[in-house]
Amino acid sequence: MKNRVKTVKVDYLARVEGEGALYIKVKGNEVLDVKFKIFEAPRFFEAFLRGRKYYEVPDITARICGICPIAYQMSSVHAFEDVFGAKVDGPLRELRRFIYCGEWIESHALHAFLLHAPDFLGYDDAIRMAKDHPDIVKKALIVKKIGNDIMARLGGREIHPVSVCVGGFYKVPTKRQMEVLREDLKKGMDLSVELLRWVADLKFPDFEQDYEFVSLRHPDEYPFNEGRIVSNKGLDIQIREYEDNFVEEHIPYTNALHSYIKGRGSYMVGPLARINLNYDKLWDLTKDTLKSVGFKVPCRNPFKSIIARCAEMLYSFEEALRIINEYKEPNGPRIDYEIKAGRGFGCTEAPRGSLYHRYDVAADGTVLSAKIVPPTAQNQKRMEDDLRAMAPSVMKLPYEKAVWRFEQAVRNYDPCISCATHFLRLEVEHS
Amino acid sequence: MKAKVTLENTQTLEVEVMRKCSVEEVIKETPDTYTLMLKPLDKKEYNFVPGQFNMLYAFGVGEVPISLSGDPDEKRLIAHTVRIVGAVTNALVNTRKPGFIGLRGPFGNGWPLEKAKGKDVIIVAGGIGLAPLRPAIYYVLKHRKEYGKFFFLYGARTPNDLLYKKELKEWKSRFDMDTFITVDAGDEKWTGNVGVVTTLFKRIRLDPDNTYAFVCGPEIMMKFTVLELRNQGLTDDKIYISMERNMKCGMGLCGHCQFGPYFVCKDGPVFSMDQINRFFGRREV
Amino acid sequence: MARKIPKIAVYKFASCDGCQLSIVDLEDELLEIGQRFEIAYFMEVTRAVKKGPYDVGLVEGSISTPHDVELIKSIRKDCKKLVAIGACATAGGIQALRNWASVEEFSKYVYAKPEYIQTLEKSSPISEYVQVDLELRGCPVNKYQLLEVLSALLAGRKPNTPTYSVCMECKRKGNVCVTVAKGIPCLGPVVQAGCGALCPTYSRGCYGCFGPMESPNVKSLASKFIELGMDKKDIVLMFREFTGWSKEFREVDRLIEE
Amino acid sequence: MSSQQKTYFALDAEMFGNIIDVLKDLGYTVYGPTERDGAIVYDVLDSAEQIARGLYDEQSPGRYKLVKKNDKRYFGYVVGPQSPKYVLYPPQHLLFKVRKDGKTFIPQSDGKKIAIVGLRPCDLKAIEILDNVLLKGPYKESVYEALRKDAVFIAVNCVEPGNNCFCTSMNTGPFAQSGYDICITEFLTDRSHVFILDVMTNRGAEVVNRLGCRNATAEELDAVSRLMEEAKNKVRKRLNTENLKDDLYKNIEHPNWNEVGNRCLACGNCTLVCPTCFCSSVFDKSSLSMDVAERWGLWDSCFSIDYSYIHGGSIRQSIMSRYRQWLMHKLATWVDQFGTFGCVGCGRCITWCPVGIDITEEANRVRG
Ligand SMILES: Cc1cc2nc3c(=O)[nH]c(=O)nc-3n(C[C@H](O)[C@H](O)[C@H](O)COP(=O)(O)OP(=O)(O)OC[C@H]3O[C@@H](n4cnc5c(N)ncnc54)[C@H](O)[C@@H]3O)c2cc1C
Ligand code: SF4
Ligand code: SF4
Ligand code: SF4
Repeated sequence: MKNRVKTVKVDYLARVEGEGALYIKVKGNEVLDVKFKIFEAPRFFEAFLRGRKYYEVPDITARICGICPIAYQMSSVHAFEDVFGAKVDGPLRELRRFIYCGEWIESHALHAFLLHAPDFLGYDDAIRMAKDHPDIVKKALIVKKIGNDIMARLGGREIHPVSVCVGGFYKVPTKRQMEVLREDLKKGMDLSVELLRWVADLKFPDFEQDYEFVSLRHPDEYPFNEGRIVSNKGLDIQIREYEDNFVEEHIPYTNALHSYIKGRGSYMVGPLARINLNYDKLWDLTKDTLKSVGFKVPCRNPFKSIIARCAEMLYSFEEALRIINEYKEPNGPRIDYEIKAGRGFGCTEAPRGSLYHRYDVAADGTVLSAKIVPPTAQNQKRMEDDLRAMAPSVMKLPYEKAVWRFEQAVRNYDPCISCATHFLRLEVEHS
Repeated sequence: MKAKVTLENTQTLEVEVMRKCSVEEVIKETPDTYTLMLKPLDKKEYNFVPGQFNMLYAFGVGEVPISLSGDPDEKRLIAHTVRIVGAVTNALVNTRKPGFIGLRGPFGNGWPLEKAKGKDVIIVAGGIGLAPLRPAIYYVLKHRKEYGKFFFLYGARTPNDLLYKKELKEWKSRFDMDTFITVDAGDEKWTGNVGVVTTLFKRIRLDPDNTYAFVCGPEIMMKFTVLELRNQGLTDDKIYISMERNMKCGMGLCGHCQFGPYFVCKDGPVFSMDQINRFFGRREV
Repeated sequence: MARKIPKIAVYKFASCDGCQLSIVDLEDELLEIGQRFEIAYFMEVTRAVKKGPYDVGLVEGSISTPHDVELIKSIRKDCKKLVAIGACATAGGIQALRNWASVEEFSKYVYAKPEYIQTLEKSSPISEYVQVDLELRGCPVNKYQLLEVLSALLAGRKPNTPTYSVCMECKRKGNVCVTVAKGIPCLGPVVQAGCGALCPTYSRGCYGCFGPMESPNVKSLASKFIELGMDKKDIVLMFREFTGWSKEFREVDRLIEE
Repeated sequence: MSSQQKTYFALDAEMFGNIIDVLKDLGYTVYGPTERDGAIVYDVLDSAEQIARGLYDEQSPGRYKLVKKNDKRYFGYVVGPQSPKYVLYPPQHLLFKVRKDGKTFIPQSDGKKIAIVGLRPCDLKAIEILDNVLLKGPYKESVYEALRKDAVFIAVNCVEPGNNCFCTSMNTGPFAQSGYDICITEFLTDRSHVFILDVMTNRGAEVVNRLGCRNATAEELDAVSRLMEEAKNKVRKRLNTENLKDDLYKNIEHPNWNEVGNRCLACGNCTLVCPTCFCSSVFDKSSLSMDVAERWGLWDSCFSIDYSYIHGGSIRQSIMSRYRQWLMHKLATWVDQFGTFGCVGCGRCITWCPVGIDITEEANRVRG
């Protein structure tokens, strides 16, 4: 009786972006099998990027993911600027951080309150949760809306905005247009403090792992677009060295690859990793609020990623307000650059973690090859490791609760499955 | 340039812009066509001449032109016969109290019933085209002595699609008018004529110098009817047809109903053939 | 008039999630949508699943695997009204770029073990497999159009989703035409309105994410682009982006050569 | 410029800004020509500083280009993509709101009085034509009426007509004949830069009085007359309007309609930049709760399929027939409807047609 084989199977994982499934098999304390499957259809992005013009790439790669289009646009424009030797600085660089703030706010608010929080309180979804906690859901929606508003102001729309391009933007806002956002941002900042306090009060399962956290790190700022790739276990490399240090493993049952660090193993990217590695670069209000709720780094409980997410949301408001304060209208919407042949690398911090792009370009700006490694692919191995580690104890819970807990553990990572399947060399099992 | 308006900073609209009506009665004419009896809630009298139409508004759905199909002497209830073809007509037919229908009108010119006095009259209708002609029939019958011979030709797709069945029976039984009815396709019970409405012209002889013709129906039906009338010697100045075009305002301001130099809503919908023969029947005008 | 609350289901095929996310991006209306509709199936938002039949199904994504084909057929049976949302569902999406290449070659390039790849030759719009009641264009859909579809559904109205050109919106907005004033190639004249003429507003040419307008004169516009000094090859690339597989844009290469 | 008993005023260029200030003082929202995204567009002016000075436009079919010169001329360009229609008959406007119980609300006029500075003679004529269409029939267009009612027009005579202008053919320019409150001629030489003001109405006089202008000298008036005579000769594009209407009616089935139908994009640009095209449509909205509904008006165009839709299909399916509707309306049926052409020869439709279709050429081809 005691050593009966128990399995948990979730055919369609809800409240994640894309289509995934879960399969866990346990016998007593022995975990027989853990699979986090991604069965989203392959979309061949790298293949059809070949032959396209470099200036089309930010628009095309944005379509890998509707939740974090800015991340795809940013990683790709930085990669091409790397090829062309162009350096975007001053107000244009600030605007890029600004629009990224919008994406973090929007994405973090979405995940924390509409996708993840219902888990902690036992609701199927946020709309049902809103019946009992209208205040929180409404506040989160307001915050989310402000994030979307930033994107829409700068880029025309919140999903697949149209203004980002190599060298800068197609059009930049005037000082006046930026100012218009100020009141909303202040309001969003206040609400974020409340929301952060609220999530910090949730009940977190006791679960810690010795993670290797990976993210960008920049000497002067909390990382968005630039920096070195570092970890808490001694990794410290340039973006262009990414492929020398990270490898991807073919796993037969999933449409996504498992990344690991050469010679070591799985690792975690995303808000929790970022905050653990860059806590010192947060602005004061975020730090103070974290302190007041007793959040300390390093934090090794993945369920608390929701706190990290809300802290980054708050930070993004602080940062966005700083940018508005200091904004000077740039001389032109984009800098001049010379198109030339070469290879370029870009890595930026998508809401879910580091997003790596590499391109080869011909002299006329035609793309020759492309490689894209999204955060969810990087986290996938780590997610399974988490599931494996918690399986024996979770399996002791009643079946429904166990299923829910496993799902929640996956949602800790805010996996974006649409992203995860759109990269190189994925494998689908013939049934 | 977008005006942000809330209910509070606006003022009440004058009733002549849109009169609120309740639906007092819904009469099923055919499986898809219903006659709505509307009562203006402002209780003001409503006057119109046969051939005119109203713009009817269904709450939150839209507004469409619908002919007046009732007796012009009936001032209390306003009749419209509506065929359900899309969203607005569907919503109109399904409006029940306490819901309302918004009414603007009457618009348009109407049939030249005065001009035709002392003359013979032939009315030719196809399908729902009978709706704007029914008031004209009522009128002629009510002033029967002021007109000469009175022919009425009516065609529908099937016996089931015939409108106003009770009145058709009455009109057929009258000796002071010649009523001919046909259907494109009969059923087992149908003993009347079968064929398109133009086939009925074999059965009549018109006095070309002394006859006014009023025609309404699908454009293709009107085209062939006009040919038959000309065949019988009628000149274009005596042939009147009612045109149909897209309409948004009914007041000649939106432009949609243009037909050559005319705005169907305010210069029509009734036109004499000599007004429009240059454009009528031409492709895509 | 206590109408019954319509049951709504949201499905996903090959896509970026952006169109269904647009529903969640209706922050001001989301909770009310939850009241006016019974959200019976919407995996991205809820774990709860209610059985069909549904009054409306919103379908995102293109059909690109054999499994998709089976699924969309059963979805069609489950939904009284089926609305295809977004460029993927209405034109095959960006992933339809494979449709001009050999999938085999693509698989070889992308996958280590191409023989494992289970996918169709083409990425196709929903309407290629089942009858669709309404198509909502855009990559992604415009969330206000989405809202209009939902409220029109409740009101029994025909949704206001115009099929004329982007230029109409562009001009109404008071934009300066980028093609005429700056010589920037813009697909606006042959592309369907709905986005609010976004790209020209941001000083760039429309790249066609709402797909062909009601009567697109692709050939005439392509000759304009040639006159502006564009390469024929680049013109083809321009039409072949997010809605390139739409019927009207599919054969742009042939039209240019004529 | 005829000068019988009429006083003309002169205003030195440095003082020009006062016009804007005076208008603002009198409570007007002042619209004027400013530069945006490479073209001259109407925008609300806080001061004359915003007026696009030293800019000239080069126009040809399907092309528009602003050129900067090093002078301080205020009105060196002719017409841009927007016409006064944009201000007086906004592209999208709320018509009414209605509650479920039938209580109806219309937006209240905010009492805003509009002044437009820098209108060209052709635009004045276009407003006259719009008045004719929207206000003089059995019904009035209330949105237009409210904005139009108290509007003040400060027009500018064209001393340098554009390449696509054919106002002399339509008898609408290059100098204003009527419809303005004040009409300005800008006079710029190496030595002087003045504006000669012709005042037509009391409202215009009210403005001029506050400006404190001097009377124009005889030499100045002479010089202006010469300028305007020259301007007339500079309008090179022509459309022969003699028998035009009848010629077009006769040629409803001319093969050229198909030819131009192959080039026309049916994008609608021509109709939306046209200062007289008045067609509009409506759309209905309702709240999710179904408590309130709204009806909005917005500019439409005879180039859209829905425009002629009736149950069963649109009347004008082919692009050819839609182009024909447009041209025939402008140059033939309009005459029967309203007694004038629907075209003022401003050339906007030629410039802003992405493929450069030229109404004057097409009209000539069809009648030829
Ligand atoms: C002068 C006149 C009198 C009419 N009288 C009657 C009548 O007595 N009874 C009757 O059943 N029908 C009549 N019609 C036709 C009626 O207006 C259309 O059937 C109706 O507009 C269809 O609207 P819908 O939304 O239900 O259908 P849809 O086909 O969904 O139409 C969509 C929209 O297109 C426009 N539209 C469609 N068809 C027409 C049309 N034929 N005329 C004008 N606009 C149209 C409307 O704005 C409508 O909302 C008349 C039309 C005209 C012009
Ligand atoms: S910019 Fe593009 S959409 Fe706008 S009017 Fe020009 S061609 Fe049309
Ligand atoms: S030309 Fe066309 S859009 Fe312009 S007023 Fe005439 S019908 Fe309307
Ligand atoms: S004439 Fe030119 S501007 Fe007008 S609809 Fe045709 S292509 Fe567009």
